[in-house]
Amino acid sequence: MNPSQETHQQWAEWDDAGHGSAFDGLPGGAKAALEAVLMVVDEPATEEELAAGVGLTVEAVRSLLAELQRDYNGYTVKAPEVESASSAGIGSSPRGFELRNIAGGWRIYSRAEFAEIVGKYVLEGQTARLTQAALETLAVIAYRQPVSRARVSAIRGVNVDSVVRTLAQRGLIEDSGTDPESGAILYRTTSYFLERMGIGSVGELPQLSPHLPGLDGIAEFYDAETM
Amino acid sequence: MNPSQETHQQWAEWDDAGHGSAFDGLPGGAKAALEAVLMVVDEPATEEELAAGVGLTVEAVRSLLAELQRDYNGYTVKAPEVESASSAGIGSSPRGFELRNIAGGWRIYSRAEFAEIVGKYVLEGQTARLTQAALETLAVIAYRQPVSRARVSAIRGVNVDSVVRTLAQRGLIEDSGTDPESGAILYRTTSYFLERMGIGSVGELPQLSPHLPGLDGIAEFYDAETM
Amino acid sequence: MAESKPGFEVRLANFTGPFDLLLGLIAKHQLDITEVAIATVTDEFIKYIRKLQQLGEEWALDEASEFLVIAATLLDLKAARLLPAGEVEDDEDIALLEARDLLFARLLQYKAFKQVAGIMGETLHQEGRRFPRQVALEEHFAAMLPELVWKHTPQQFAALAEAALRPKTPAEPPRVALGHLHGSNVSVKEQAEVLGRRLQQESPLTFRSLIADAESTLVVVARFLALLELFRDRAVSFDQLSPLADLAIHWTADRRDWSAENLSEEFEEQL
Repeated sequence: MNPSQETHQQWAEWDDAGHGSAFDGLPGGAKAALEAVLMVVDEPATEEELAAGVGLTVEAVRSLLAELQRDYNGYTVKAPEVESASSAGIGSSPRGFELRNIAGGWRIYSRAEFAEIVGKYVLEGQTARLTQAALETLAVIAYRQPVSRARVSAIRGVNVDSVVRTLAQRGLIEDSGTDPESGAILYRTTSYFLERMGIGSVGELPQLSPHLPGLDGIAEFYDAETM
Repeated sequence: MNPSQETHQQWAEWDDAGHGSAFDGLPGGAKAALEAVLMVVDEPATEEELAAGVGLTVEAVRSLLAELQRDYNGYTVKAPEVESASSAGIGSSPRGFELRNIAGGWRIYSRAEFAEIVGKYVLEGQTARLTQAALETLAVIAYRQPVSRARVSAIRGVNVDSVVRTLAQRGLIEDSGTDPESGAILYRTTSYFLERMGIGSVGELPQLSPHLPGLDGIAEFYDAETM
Repeated sequence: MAESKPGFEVRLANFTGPFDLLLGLIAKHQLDITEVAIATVTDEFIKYIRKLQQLGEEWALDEASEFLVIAATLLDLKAARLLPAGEVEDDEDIALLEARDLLFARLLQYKAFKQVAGIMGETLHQEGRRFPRQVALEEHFAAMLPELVWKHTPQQFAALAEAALRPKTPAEPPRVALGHLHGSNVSVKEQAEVLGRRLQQESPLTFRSLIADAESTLVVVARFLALLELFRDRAVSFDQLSPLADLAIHWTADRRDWSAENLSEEFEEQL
């Protein structure tokens, strides 16, 4: 049983149980309803929010989201499956957009391949690249959060005040209270940061440890070619 | 000859003429490129704008738009046509969104049939009150208008993108053209704002202390040298 | 020196901190830290600062002070590395070794963050190619939004604006006043001229006699620095019979050729 069949079966069950009555006679059923809601979402929507909005269980919404994701990515269906596939709206070429699960929620994005064309229409939101100093500061905050400016400064060896201010203005980091001991403001990354990174949580950041060898690795410094 | 065949033939012609070269190897080709734009544009795009952006003739864009419209509305393909149809991504159930031409511009909207579900979702969690962040942002815009989001961010020290969107959605602020230098969208308060404040013009807002910094003192972050 | 190593300038032009520069230097010289001549690095740095001055650019106090941190760190590292392994005897040696390990640990940590910052930068760039659907709410939905509850008077609203517009951080970071460090302006070059005139009349003279009429400690310092400069220009030679004995200064330059104008320019500044 492939996942899409499973979903259809679940869907049939709700129909039988009357839960799907909201979609009776609506074109495309629950999947299309979910899709309609995704059209008005302006920040990642959680499965719970979507489930409440569409009136389905979280599990059902999750399966439908996975199915939509596959629809948009497009795939070829083998010959014997064509008939059922075409009626379910699958077996297609990739769409210009994709459905992604980011920062704990689902949202529709234009496909990266069309960045150049889409960029002409969406000038706002396009952001200048961060400087090396800003990136390094952001990295330290991301991996050491919540962290004070003083600690970031100590790790980077420079004053980071203005860079921290800019990162906050850009919405990549935010104030997360004060250190009980020193009273210093602590910073953490935002969900916008996760969105920009295309990840679900900071746990998905690349591991720092492979980049942080033991002291034995110090010899590398002397023959590292670029730094 | 049905309309979809006609479109495909035209499309093949542009390919031959090399006009479609920008999409060589891109999944979904020109149709997907167009779809990518339509999915993320805020203001409906005219056929001319789309043609310029995608690098096709207006006629070609018009055919592709018609094809997308049919794709989204879904239709059943007769048995003998199934095979070619499925490879072209047609022959599907209706999607939860539709492509509409409103006042000369094209944009993707949630499908009208799902208005009830979408409306319920939109209203969920909506409050009749503005958040503190929204109020402060509105205050800055009111006293420093016309002003870009970047400047408001610089003043407030946080990213204000979503708050500005909310204020615009609530009809309290509006687009007032672009900054000639940076090209950033400038915002001003609306007459609805004056109405809610119970004043006739922004000139009637209480004077602020004269020593508060104006906009000159605020370095806009994307032209600051550190970023 | 710097001319033959343009990479150093590039490195400095975008260096972001002592660790960054230290890593760069170690990498660039491909040397054990014990072989990095602090003097070489210092010369390179001074050349860089000069170049900035020639270009009419203000040279940042930040960079100069960071350089001091780097030089000190290099010296620490060097001192620690020069200790023969396995011959740790006293607490001082251990302290040096610990300082070394701490420095290495900090360097490693810095390097790790630098690497992940690179990865993050690339990810942000790639992700920036996807644009989220973030369109204005369709009008019929926007119309359904509950009527806004608005209970702010213009005065309350103005108070909000005042609070939002008031600067949150002091515009200028606190600065340590340096004014008190300057009793008066003393020029090394002027003092060099004084010394030059005196030594051309009578040579050798002891350092003690050359500073006998100095009106302040600053003048003593300036004359000492001037002598070092004169020595570098081969205008004088030194002679000391025994440790801590009086230093005798001999004038060795041709009296017609010599002029204080030829002194190296880093001492042009007033002390």
